[in-house]
Order: sequence, then structure tokens, then C-alpha cells
Amino acid sequence: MGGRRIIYLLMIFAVAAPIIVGFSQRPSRLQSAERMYEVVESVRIEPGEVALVWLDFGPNTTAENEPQATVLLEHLFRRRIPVILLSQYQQSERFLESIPRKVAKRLEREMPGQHWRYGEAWINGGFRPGSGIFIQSMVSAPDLTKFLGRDVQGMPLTHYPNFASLGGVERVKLVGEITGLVGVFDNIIQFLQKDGYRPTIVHGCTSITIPEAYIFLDSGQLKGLLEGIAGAAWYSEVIKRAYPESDNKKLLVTNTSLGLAHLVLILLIVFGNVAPLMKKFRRGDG
Amino acid sequence: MVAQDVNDARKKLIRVFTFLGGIYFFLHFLLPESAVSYLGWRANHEAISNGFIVVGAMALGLGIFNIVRDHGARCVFKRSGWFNSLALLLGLSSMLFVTTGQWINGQKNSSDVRRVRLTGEFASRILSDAERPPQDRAVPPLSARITALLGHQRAQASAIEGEIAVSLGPDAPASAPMLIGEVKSKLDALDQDMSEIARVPWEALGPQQKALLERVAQNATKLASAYSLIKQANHSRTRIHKLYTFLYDGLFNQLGSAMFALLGVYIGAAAYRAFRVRSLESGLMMATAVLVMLGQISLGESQAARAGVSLQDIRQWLLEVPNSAAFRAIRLGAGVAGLMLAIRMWLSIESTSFSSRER
Amino acid sequence: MDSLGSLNLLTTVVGGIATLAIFSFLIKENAFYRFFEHLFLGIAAGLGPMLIVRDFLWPNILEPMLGLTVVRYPDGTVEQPYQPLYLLYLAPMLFGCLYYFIYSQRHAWLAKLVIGFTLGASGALTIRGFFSEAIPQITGSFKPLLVFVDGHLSLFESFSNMLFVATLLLVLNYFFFTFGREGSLQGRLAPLGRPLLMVCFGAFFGSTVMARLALLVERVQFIVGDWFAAVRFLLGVAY
Amino acid sequence: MSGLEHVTPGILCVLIFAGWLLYRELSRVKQGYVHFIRRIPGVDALESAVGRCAEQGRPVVFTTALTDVGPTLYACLGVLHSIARRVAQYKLKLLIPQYTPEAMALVEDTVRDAYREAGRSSSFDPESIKFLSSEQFAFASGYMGLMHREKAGAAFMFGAFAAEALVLAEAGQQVGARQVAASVSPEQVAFFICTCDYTLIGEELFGSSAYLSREPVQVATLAAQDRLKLLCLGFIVIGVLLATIQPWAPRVASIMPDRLLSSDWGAISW
Repeated sequence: MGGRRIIYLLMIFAVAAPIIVGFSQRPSRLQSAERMYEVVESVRIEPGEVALVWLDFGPNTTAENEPQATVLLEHLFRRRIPVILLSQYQQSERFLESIPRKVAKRLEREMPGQHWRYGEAWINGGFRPGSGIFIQSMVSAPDLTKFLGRDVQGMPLTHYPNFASLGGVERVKLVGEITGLVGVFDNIIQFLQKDGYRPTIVHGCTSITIPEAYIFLDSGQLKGLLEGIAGAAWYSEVIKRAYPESDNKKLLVTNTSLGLAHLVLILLIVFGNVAPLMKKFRRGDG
Repeated sequence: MVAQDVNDARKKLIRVFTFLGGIYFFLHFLLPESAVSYLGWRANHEAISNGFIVVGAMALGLGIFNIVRDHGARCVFKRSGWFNSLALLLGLSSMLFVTTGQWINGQKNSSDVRRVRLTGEFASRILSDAERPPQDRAVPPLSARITALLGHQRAQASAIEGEIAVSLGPDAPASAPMLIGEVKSKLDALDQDMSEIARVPWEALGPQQKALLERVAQNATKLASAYSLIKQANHSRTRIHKLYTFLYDGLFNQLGSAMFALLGVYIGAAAYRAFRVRSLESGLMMATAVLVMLGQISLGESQAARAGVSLQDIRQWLLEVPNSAAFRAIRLGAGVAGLMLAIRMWLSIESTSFSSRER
Repeated sequence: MDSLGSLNLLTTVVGGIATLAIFSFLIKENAFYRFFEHLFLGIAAGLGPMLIVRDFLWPNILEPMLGLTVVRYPDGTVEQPYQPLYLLYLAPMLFGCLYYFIYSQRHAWLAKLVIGFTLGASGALTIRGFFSEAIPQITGSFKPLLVFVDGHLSLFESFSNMLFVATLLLVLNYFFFTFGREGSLQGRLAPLGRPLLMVCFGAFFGSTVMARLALLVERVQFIVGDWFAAVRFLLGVAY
Repeated sequence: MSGLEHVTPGILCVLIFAGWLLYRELSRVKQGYVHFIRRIPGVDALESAVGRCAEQGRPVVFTTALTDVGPTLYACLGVLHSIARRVAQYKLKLLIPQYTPEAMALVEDTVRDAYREAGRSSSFDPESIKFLSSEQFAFASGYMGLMHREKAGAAFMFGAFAAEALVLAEAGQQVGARQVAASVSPEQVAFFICTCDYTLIGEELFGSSAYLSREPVQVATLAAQDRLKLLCLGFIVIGVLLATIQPWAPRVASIMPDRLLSSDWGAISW
């Protein structure tokens, strides 16, 4: 019983130490995240074209999904690509509101005099029920502005110049899906396409669903992937290369905490194997 | 023996209902698309599915009933732990009360905004009815409709003034003056349209009338959007909303996240205790787990770079090949078993458990 | 500070206490934990049914059934007349109420009618679900055992595919229950499935670890960052 | 690949075949044919765990966790039935924490039945079926508290599990309960293997119910599903072979079995 508590304490300590000290390490290089950066970087938009980002996560998976949403939006905002935010999951409503605002605020602090305003840089389309059925009808709609109708505040999209005349789904140059839920991502893969149009899809998933996401990365249905928090950490590192002012300290500290906890876990496995052997050995001696 | 007969009849009835429960979805799957459309199921599929969900949704009181019975008795008879049961019942009733209150408030808000928006919708409707008089229903004369429109807007204007007064209270948010300015300017614009409408003759629909109605429709929609922001701001200052935020963000979310976080700690204990290499099997499981873990952290990479092998690549291969194959086999096997059970369940091919024989 | 600011402060402080209460379980089951456990159960029990009413029953069923979705213009005309067909929903609603007979000794069989109905529906849905999931899985497994890249045999790719197919078949074989008496080929191959399964579970364990730890990191960040700051602020105000 | 909403001719054939298999096995079993059933080691662990509770006089806990009403729950109820019967015979206390109200009604029914079969209808206590919560982690916290307060001697976790699995299993570990788990969600099996005395994997959950009861209908279902699985296995083997010979014999390889399954009615000329 006592031993168990020591392990519990060790785990908490391993996680807390880097946070308290503010120690961070360069994250692990993940190919999938690097590919995703290049994909986002290569998106070229004409006026009236947009990116569509789905945030489909609740409080239970924010720890991984929020940093992913943050880095993706940061990159899109830096590149001045207008973003439509939508959700298929009710509990993510508060994140649709808070995450882009935080990103915009940080960028404005970093670059005084520049602005990222609601309605210009992004709009929040809110939660849309109906999942697969909704996406199917969105794809076949002749005009997205009309189809989406209003933003979450009830304002018609025609009110915002960047989103006033979108036209068909072909004007969506990039689709991002950040989720920790099963089935939600499948809706995007299966339904967000039509004859002659297959969007570039990038995906942020929790570590639990990484094995499943790999199948789609392999087949090319997915162009980039953020694997859990480690993926977000590497992505932020790649952004920093291009934009040295970018501040990703908190994310790197989190990632370092994770790395340290992983190591402690591996050490525990080793000890778990060595300790009984040692006992046997000592008994043999006596 | 009569009792036995009644029992048998009941069992038969249960079987019939079980079969009926499945027949719609089964036929929907079995019939080709054209037949489904012909039967009208395609158009009404959502409504029919909702009917099925309603049946299940009615069970929502079962849980509460069970909890109240269990913990209520404990409180009433002051059995051990009654204090905690009281906390539970308190949490339950306050959440029910606060969520209901918050919801009713929200409903009222949206119907208020809806009424403002109605001005615009009514204007568009008057316009479309005047241009293409409907065949299937009677419509009042144009001038009467315009009078109704003016009356409606007057009532809305005074409601909006009232709401603005509320939003200037002592604890008003910093954004309040801006929001109010927005609403006031939109309201002024609409008022101007309205006074113009009152001046213009409405015996027939001319280009001037048409333009006016179009403008009213647009301006009323803009007003409604601005108004909804004030409504929202006022709503978030109500006591019921604060209580809801406190219960939801301060307790429900935090307790849920804390429970989830325990997993991070427990994993340590599980790893220490159970990942012992006792056999080839446990050795394989441990080795795979360690390799995958090393592949996803930064420290793993720097070690690996020295050795000249990329742990990331090994991790990826492990996930793509052996992991996917075994995973697929498990899913497939469980799927087949589920299919057989589903057929059995639907057709009530029974032995024990559900509608059992009396012994 | 405005009232919303103090609400945030209160939410953070109480949230931290609740988190610590749950974590105190790591030391020992105790009264502090027990209190918050029960509070959690109560709040969740109150929220669940309300969400069903708020997000499903009311907007999809009750509101249209009561005619509240009918838009009535100021002159008394309506946008679209009331759909009396919505009243049909009364039937499944009443039928669903039979659930509550489960608590009656004499009429429990009435509850079985609705339970049976639900079982039947979920059975039929499972039949469809199986085929839409399993067929892509089966066809996705048709991997060539010999892979040629630019006309040359790729040993690594071929090995990967062979291992993939072998794992798939051996694990499927492991789950046969009524074949494979002692000595048959199936029986002799069956034990090979288990170690392959273990590789799969090891990989799952390894990658799941990150998600689990991430939430622990988030909680520790909340306590060390937000909560400490809030408590310090509160004490500063009090003194 | 497009989604599947209605049967294709190929799928219809498979569906009819599945129905025929079930019918054939049922009639064979009714005529007295005895199927061989492979021993499932975890099932013995079930019995010994209940026995140990009887020695120590500690309660038995059984949970189906997040399992919704459906085939998986149905299979779990088969296992619950035989455990409940044994518990009734030993006059032990049985606790069944619940997650979904709909499942609760079914569970109550099953346990009542089992007690009746054991001839102890009067000792069935409806309060043993406790609804905890329909929220994943509220359920987990309730379960943790319950295990500690009741000092459970054995815990059986059967059904569909998500992240809460490790919390449940660790709670059992902490009070020293003998634990057997069976999960249809492969993601959680690793954690069960680490914390439980025995873990049934995937389909073994479905097999165990038949193994325990030796009930004709259940055995017949098991036999029928094995045969259907054999068909799937055959499909895969043929598909792999055709894919492999593709470079040499493209014409032969074009008769892929996936075409048989996924071409729709339009592909057939009537």
C-alpha cells in the first residue's frame, strides 16, 4: 500500500517539476506534424476563399485538443487566411468562442499595430447538429454564405465582407478537424467531398486515436496530422522557425512534463522487473 | 392454469413488440434506395428516428427515481453516510433547479429577440404576398397589414428601451455602452423607415413601397442581431446564470477533469506492478509499449539519433502493421458475434435471462 | 472588480478545492473525497435528464407538437399552419412511460414490452452497423504479399504485408471457440494468436499513456498556476 | 468508399447465409448434437472468485459500465445471470452499479430471474442495483467509493469501457478484490491486463456466456458465429492471393471479392 503511494507521488512530481521550474526542452520531431505545417503553408487563397476548422472536443480532452487548435489557428491567422469555425459537438461551444480570441490577442501583443478581429480573421458558426447529414447538405449547397446563414450571435454572414460571398464548398481551401471523439472525424472523411472536389484535410487527434488516424494518413485521405500534444508541440516549434517571435513556451513546458512522466513510467517498468529479481538474488545469497 | 395462459400470452406479446421494434430499421436497410423513397421513408426518416429516440428518452426519470429512493431513505432514517446522501440530493436538486431556470431564461431571451426579428420577416412576407398573392389562404388587405406592422414595431421599440435601461445597471460590463450605441443607431434607422412607412399611401404596391419594405426587412434583422448581444450580456449577469456557471464550470467540469487526471497517476502504478516479464507474451507487450512511448517523447529522439535508428519510425511501423492487423481482427470477430446476437435478439430466439420460463 | 470577475475567482477557488478532494483519494478513501464524490454524482444526475429535455425533447418534439414553432405575424396570419401530425409523437411518449412499471411487482411485464422494443430496434441497427463497418475492414486487408517498387521486389514492404496478413489471420483463428479439438491444425495454431494480440495491446498502452498524462499535466498546471494565484489574491484581499 | 445505407446483393447473400447458419445450428442442437467448446480460462476465474468471496463473506460487484442496450449488453447479461445464481446460492451480497437507466431495467430483470432459479426469490434486494450516474467520470468516482466502502471481494467488469476502465480496475486492486474483466474495446484491454487477475479479450466475452451456461441456444449461436467468421477468413485469404498475383495475372485478379460485396443493384443487368 505504501509503495503504491510512493509511485503516485513520483508521477505527480515528475509532471509538476518542469511546470514549477519552467523548464522546457526541444520537442520530438514528428513527421506528420511537419507535413501538416507544409500543407497549411502551401495553401494559396484568393479573396473570398476560406479555411474551415471544426473544433469537436469537450472538457475531457482539452488537454490535448486545445493546444492543437491553438497552433493551427495561430498559423492560419499569421497567414491571414479567413477561418470559419464550426462544431458538431455541443460541449465545444465555449472553445469556439475562447480559443480564437486568445490566439488573436497573443498575436496582437506580439505585433503591435496589427489586428485580428472577429468577423475579419474568423467567424464562429457555432454548434451544428445533424453531423453527417449536415455535412452532406453543406457540400451540395450552391452558396455557403446562404447555407450557413448566421454566425453564433445571430448575425447574417453577409454582414462580414470576408465571408459575404463564399459560393460553393470549392471555395474552402483547407479543412481542419480537431477532435478526441470517435465517429466525428469519420463524418468529415466520408462526407466532406463531392465529384471533382476533395478538400485538403488536416486532423488533430488525441493520443488514443492515433492508431486509427494513421490508416487515413497512409491512404492520403488525410494530408497532415497532429498526434496528441506532442504533435502540437512540434508544430509550434516549426512555426517558431518561420516566425521567431512566436511564444510557445507554455506548450513546450507541458510537453517536457509529459516527456519526463514518460521516462518515469519506463523507469517504473524497469524497476518493476528488477526489484523482484534483486529480492530473489539476495535471498539466494543468504 | 389460467395464470399460466396469461403468462404465455404476455410473453408472446413481448416477442411481438421486440420484433416490431426492429422491423423499421431492418427494412430500411434491406430495401433499395428507390423503394425507401417511394414509401416516403426517405423524407421522414429523421422524424421516424426521433420517434424511436423518444421512447428511450422517456427513461430519463428512472435514474433519478432510483437515486432519490436510495439516498432519500438514507437521509430520512439517518443511516450511516446520510450526510453525504444529503449532499448528493442537494447537488441533484440545485442542478435541476438552476438548469431549468437558466434554460427558461434563455428561452425567454430568444423569444424576445425573435419578436424583434419578426418585424423584418413580416415585412418580407407582406412584400412577397403582395407581389404573388397566395392561392391557398386569405390575406388581409395591404393597409391593414401595414398598420399591424407599425403597431408591432412600436411595442418592440419600448421593450428594447426597457432592456437598455437594465443593461446600464451598476455592474454593467465595460462593453455595455458600445453595445447600447449599436442598438440605438439600428433602432433609429428602423424608426426612420417606420415613420416613412406611415407617411406613404398603401393602397397598392409601388416601387417606393417595395423599396421601403425591403429596407425594413434588412434593418430589423440588423437590429435583432445587435439586440441579441445586449440580451446575452444581460442574461450572463442574472443570478441564475452565475449559479449555473458556478455549478458547471466550478464543480462539474473540475470534478470530471480531476477524475480523468487520476488516470495519469494510476498508469504509473499499473506499469510498475504489472509489466513484469513473466513470459514471452508479457515481454512482447512490455517491449512494444516501451518502444511506442520512447518514440513519442523528445528524450527518446536524442538517444536514438546517436544510435542511428529512428525510434519514431519504429513506433510508426508498430502502429501501422502489427497493431492495426490485430486490432482489425478483434473488431471483425466481435462484429460477427454481435451480428449473430443481434439477429437472435431481434427475433427473440431465447433461452434464459430475458423472457424466461417460469420454473 | 465587477461581479463577473469575482464569479471567476470563486469558480477557480472552488474548482481547486474539488480537484484536491478527488486527489486526496490517492492517499486514502476519506470523508473529504466522499463528500465531493456524492456532490458530483448529484450534479451529474441533475444535469443529464435536463440536457435530454433541453437539447432533444423540447426543441425536436414538444415545441413543434405544442405549436410553439408556428410563426404568427402581427396581423394574425401564420407563416405555416400547425402540423397536427406531430401529435403522433404522443404514442411513443406514452409507450416509453411503460418503463416505470419496472418498479411494480404485478405489472412489471408492461415494462418488458418497451424494453423488448428497444432491444429489437438496437438489434436491427446492429445488423446494418456490422456491414457498414466490416466490409471496408475486410477489403482493406487485401494486401499483396509481394510488393514491387519500380519493378524491384521491396523486401521490407513485403515483409510488413506478410506480417500484417499473418497477424490478422492468426488472431481471427484465436477467436474460434467451437472448432479446434486437440491436435487439429486450427487448435495447434490458436496459441500463436495470443502473443500477437499482446503486441497490439502494448502499442495501445504506449500511445494511450500520452493522453492520460496530458490531463494530469493540465490539472497540475491549473493548481500550480490559476488556483495558487486565486488563493493568493483572496488572502491578499482578506488581510 | 462511399457509406453504406442499404444492402447490396452481395451483402444480402451474406445476411441470408448468416440467418441460415443460425437456423441450422439451432435445429442441430435441438436434435441433441453436442458442440465442442474450447475452454476459456477466464471463466474458471469467475467461479473461483465467487468462491473466494463466499469464504471471506465479502460482497461481489458486477458492472457493465458504459454498455448501452444492445448485443454486448445482452451477452453480459448471460454472464451476470450465472454469477447472480451462484451468488444467490452462497447467500452473498451482490452489487451492480449502473450507468444507463435503460440498461438498469434489463439488469434488474436478469438478476431477479437468477434468484428465482436459485430458489431464493425472497432474498433478492432491488437496492443492490444502484444507479450511479450517466456521466462517465461521475460514474467512476461513485464506483471507486463503492468498492472502498463495501470492501468488495470480487469485481467483474464486463462490456464496453472507455477511459474510466483503469480507474475502476485500480479501485478493485486497492481493496484487494479478485478481478475479472472482459472488454470489447481493445483500447482498454492493456489496462485490464495490468490490473486484473484475468482478462477476457474481445469476443471471448460473447463466448463465455455460452461456455458458462451450456445453454442450447447460446451454444448454437456460438457455433453459427464461428462459421460466419470462417467465411470472412476465407474472403480475406482469397483477396490476399488475388492481390498478390495481380502483377502476373491482372485479369484474374480483377475478380476481387470486394466487388461482389460492394457493387449495388444498378451493377446487375436484370
